[in-house]
Amino acid sequence: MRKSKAFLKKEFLHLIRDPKSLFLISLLPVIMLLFYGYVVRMDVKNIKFGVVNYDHSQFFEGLVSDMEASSYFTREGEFPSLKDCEKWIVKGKVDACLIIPSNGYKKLLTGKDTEVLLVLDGSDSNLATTVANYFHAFLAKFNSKHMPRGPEFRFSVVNFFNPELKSSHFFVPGLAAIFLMMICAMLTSITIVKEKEIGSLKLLRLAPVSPFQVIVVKLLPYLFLAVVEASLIIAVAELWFRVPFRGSLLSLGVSIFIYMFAGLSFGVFLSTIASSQAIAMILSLVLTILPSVLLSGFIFPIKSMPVLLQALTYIIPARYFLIIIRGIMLMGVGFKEIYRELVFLMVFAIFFFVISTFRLKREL
Amino acid sequence: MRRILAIVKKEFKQMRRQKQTLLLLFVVPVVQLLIFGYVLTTDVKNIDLGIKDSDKTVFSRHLIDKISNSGYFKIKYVDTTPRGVEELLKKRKVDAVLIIPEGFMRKVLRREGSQAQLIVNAMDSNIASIVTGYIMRIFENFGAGILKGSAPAKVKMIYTAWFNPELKSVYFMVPGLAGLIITIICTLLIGFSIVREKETSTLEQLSITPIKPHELLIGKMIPYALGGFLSITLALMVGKLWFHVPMRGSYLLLFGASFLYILTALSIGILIATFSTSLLQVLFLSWFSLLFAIMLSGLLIPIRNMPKFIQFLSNLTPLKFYIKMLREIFLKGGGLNLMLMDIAILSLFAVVFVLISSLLFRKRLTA
Amino acid sequence: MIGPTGFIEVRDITKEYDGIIALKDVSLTLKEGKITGVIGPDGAGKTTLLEIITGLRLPDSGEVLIAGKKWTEDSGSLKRNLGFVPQDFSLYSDLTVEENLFFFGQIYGQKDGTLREKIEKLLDIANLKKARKRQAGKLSGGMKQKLMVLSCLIHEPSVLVLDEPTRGVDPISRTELWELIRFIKEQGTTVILSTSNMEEVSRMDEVVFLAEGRVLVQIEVQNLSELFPFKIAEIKTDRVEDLIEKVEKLKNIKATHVVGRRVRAYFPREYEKKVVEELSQIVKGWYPVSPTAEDVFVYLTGGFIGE
Amino acid sequence: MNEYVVEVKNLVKKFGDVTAVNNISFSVMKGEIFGIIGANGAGKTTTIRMLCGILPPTSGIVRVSGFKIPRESHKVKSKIGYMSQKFSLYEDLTALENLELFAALYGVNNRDFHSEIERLNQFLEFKPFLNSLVSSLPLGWKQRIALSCALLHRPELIFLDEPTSGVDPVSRRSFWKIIRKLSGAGQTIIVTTHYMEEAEYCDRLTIMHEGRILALDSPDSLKTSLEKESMEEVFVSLVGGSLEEV
Repeated sequence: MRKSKAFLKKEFLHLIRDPKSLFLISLLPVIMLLFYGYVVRMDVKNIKFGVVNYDHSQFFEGLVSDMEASSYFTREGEFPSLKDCEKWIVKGKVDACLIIPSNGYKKLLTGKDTEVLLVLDGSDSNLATTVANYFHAFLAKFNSKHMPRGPEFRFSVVNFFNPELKSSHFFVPGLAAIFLMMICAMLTSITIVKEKEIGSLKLLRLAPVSPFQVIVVKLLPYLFLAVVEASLIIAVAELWFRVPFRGSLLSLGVSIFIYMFAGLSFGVFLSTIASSQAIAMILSLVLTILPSVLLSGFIFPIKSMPVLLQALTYIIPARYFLIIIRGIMLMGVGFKEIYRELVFLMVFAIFFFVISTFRLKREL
Repeated sequence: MRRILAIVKKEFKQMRRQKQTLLLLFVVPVVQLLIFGYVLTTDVKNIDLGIKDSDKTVFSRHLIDKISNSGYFKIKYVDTTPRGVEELLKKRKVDAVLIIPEGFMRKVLRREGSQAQLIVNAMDSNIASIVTGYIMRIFENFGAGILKGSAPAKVKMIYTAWFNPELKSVYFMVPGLAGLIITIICTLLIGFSIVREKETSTLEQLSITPIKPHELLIGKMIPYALGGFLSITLALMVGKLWFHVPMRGSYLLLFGASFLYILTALSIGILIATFSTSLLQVLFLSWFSLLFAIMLSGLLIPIRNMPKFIQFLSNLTPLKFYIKMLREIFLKGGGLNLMLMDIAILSLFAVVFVLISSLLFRKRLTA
Repeated sequence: MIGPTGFIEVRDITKEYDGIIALKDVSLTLKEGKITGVIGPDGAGKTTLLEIITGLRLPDSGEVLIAGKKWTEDSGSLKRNLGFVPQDFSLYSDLTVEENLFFFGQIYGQKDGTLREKIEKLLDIANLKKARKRQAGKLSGGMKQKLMVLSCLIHEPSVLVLDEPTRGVDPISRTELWELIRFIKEQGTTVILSTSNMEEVSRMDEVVFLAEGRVLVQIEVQNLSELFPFKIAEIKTDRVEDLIEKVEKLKNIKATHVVGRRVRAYFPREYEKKVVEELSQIVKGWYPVSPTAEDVFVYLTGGFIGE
Repeated sequence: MNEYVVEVKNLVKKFGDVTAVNNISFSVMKGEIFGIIGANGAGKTTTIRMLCGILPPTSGIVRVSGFKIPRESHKVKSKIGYMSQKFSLYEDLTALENLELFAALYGVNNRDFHSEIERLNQFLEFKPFLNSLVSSLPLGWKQRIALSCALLHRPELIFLDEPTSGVDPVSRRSFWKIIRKLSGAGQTIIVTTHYMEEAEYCDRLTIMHEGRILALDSPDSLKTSLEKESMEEVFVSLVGGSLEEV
């Protein structure tokens, strides 16, 4: 116990003596959260479109001005023909061009459907898909508002958990998963390898302290740091981005704790294979942060990946934590729904903790 | 000239002996492209759709077949009320539930105004709107089929996507990723190589020989520029042959733009190396600049959605302009006249970064 | 507890790294309370030997006994009685002198009260009292080195092992370090240290010459010259090259070595008379000198045969 | 014979508030082995870097091979050779590839290169190792290759920065034998070291401390005038007088 206290004191002294890093470590994620909370947006606003209107009826003028009024679309200009608009599409000045056929309104009056053509810039496929969807939804609304009602084949939509379809609700809790992994895995592996580099780990090994003690005590300050970090991130999410919080704080706390334990254990494990701080950093980038961003479902849906990559996602802690944190915050789930994810994180954490204690004992 | 050549020869020999460099040059572009090409897609597939069919008519079954055949959904029949759906969503059994009420088809045909209900887990707003869009299209087509003349006239949409009619996101991603790969390779490799020379103090040894700082820099840049060209060629070959990304523009323009960008990326690498004394610092700084570039270059996230201030910031990353050009050359077959502005900006970046990095490098070398 | 003898026995140790032999059949017996130096150039296997003695590495074959105990049997008490200053050790540079010492004392389970007294004493001995509040990273090279030794002394080990403590240290700090080491020895501690600096041999009780992973010889320092079969004549001159040419022509001179403007001529003892005669014909003044540790080492590694 | 290869007058170098080299003056004669002795941070390396023309002095006059520094630094570079304590070779190149590189950098043409390799091989005997990777060579051989790289262009002046640390005594002796031969052939050698055994090998030396020169003479005269047995004692008595541990 005395020895552990000595250790703890030393680790905290390290943290305090380097106020610049401490500042960076604790505030950077919050700044990045604010930054990326705005940057990472998949919902599209201000779709720029051009119009080629061969119809000239008041009805279709109305359609165009309704579009503009919807806040999703911005009209960039009217063109006499598609050919005139072509250049704008190629240059990327407009995302889409709406072509309204001549006598379109007359056709409607005779009871026939009128087809308008939307020419999209498919080079940005994501954007094009979204634009098509938005326009579709817009038309449906427009029709029901302006056209006589008849037999319709319709469905109503209920958007559960995020009725306003705010993408920040989805991404902001996700960022927590990534920042926590970064702090836990990268910082611990680097600080332990640093002791390897300055040779003090050899002395610790010769001292009558067990590797278990060394690990636990090295981890504690970072655990503390991560807890502060997690609270800051949640606070920013709640107070700034107004992400709903529907679950219980207790279940979130427990989950974060287990997730951090998993990250820390993996960080220690990395430090037992890395021989220098640079290598520790590369390893933690490649083995923890990149997978946490790419393969966890943070932005890119796991379900759309090829089967092989999907299989790979099962060993990535962030995958499970994303399910947990989004579940708790947005869906209000409790332990009942997330216990399997928690068990996996526990197993992951204990597995690497045991392995690294073992490796530290043997190798150093 | 002889001295530049000597440095070039030396760098090539070192590259050949350093396995990790070769790995970075040859394997990383291919692997990265293969993995990212598949991962970095916002296409949504395999949506778990729960269906509660209380109608149980031929029509409703036909509708479900249509949905199932669309290729986007995995159908699960569930027995639930709208209230019970929440539980299903929470347990992640399904992503959305379509509830077809009793007598739905009959009522629709009799114009009694019944409607189905789609309940979506909208946590991921992007997925939610895509799912809604899919279902909407299916409903429209289906409705048009069965209601035929009896429905009122309305405005319908047909669309065509130029340059990428099937809206494959891989077409969009591959050129962007090629730009990213070049950034990683050029910036990191030259940064590493310079800092390694600092650490082993061979750089000091070089500074004592009659070689001039600019000769040293040119000598160092040539091999890595070639490496950059090689890896981008490799990446683009994978894109063309594996992902069948169309190449519609001119190769000359492609390599011209790449040349400008490689020059910029190498200069940034040199700049980072002049500020660093260890590999760790190089890594840290390049990771930071890379993150900035990835986020703000429009590689993944549309720049237009960002706040004005951040949109302005995005102009500071050269990668943005390079990726834009790559996409235009590849998919739109854009010619020189279309991208004069981008070329000008990229050239400006290249000149500025080359100047700054060589000035600082010279200063550090002689102090 | 380490027993009353405290001696260290190294038996037939062999260690390979990736097929390269670091140590080959090394056997040593080190006496209690003495300063033993392990001398050899870089790459001779010094660090490996010391790390095996301290239990940081396991040998491929052979064993180490400290006071009759093996590392594999009783590492707990051995650990408590051993201090080691690794070559690559460089303290926590962001902690102060005191904090470093406190930390190392505490992880050996020492109580704060006694620890404070001990630190006081050690700082006094090493003349570091005024620097106690300074961060270790801001100390001069020699002070850092002293602090490193202190931090390994804080738990009062009965065996202290130092790996190249004087590497890269200027003569003044080196003298101070040696004073510290001498003090430690006087406390009854057994000291083992390595160095590549042959000049330091005179400060040790016993030396082990190590080259290419093998022990060339283990001998008490006072008996060192007995190993050397040659006598040495030193001649001062302003024209070194001319003199060497002349001296090397003499039949019985086995080798020459130039230090500045002095030429040393090595000849077998039994030819002393003849050499004296021959030398007096070509030079005016010369005088005999005794062999240095470097001379002995060069002789043992076969350096004189080639010349 | 009294031709000065290096002349230094009132040389000062400041880094911000810190004065690394404080008003030093000395001259080195052609063919001399000149030592600069001092602890880490005494200003040895800074002085050498200024003499090499890679660090501009704050004030003072430096002349190397008749050229003014820093104005004519580029002319000086081809006249000097430099070998540092770390034997700054490319570890992942072979010995020969290292030699070729430095030959090209110094503008040694191909024919001269081969004859130069032959000449250097006569006393450095590195031929058996030419095609080995430097990383696989023992320290003593790295040292020889590094020296060869510094000698290829037949410099008038050779800087050796702690040239023998960690090298085995046999290699060290043959190394100094080579240095002596070079000096005998008229090449000037400037050595920095904090090893007192190396101090003894110098014709003349200066002892530096905190940027100042404390003494400048031949090792023997220093010992006689201070009545000390060894250079180590000379150093301790000179530097120790001005040194108080803080």
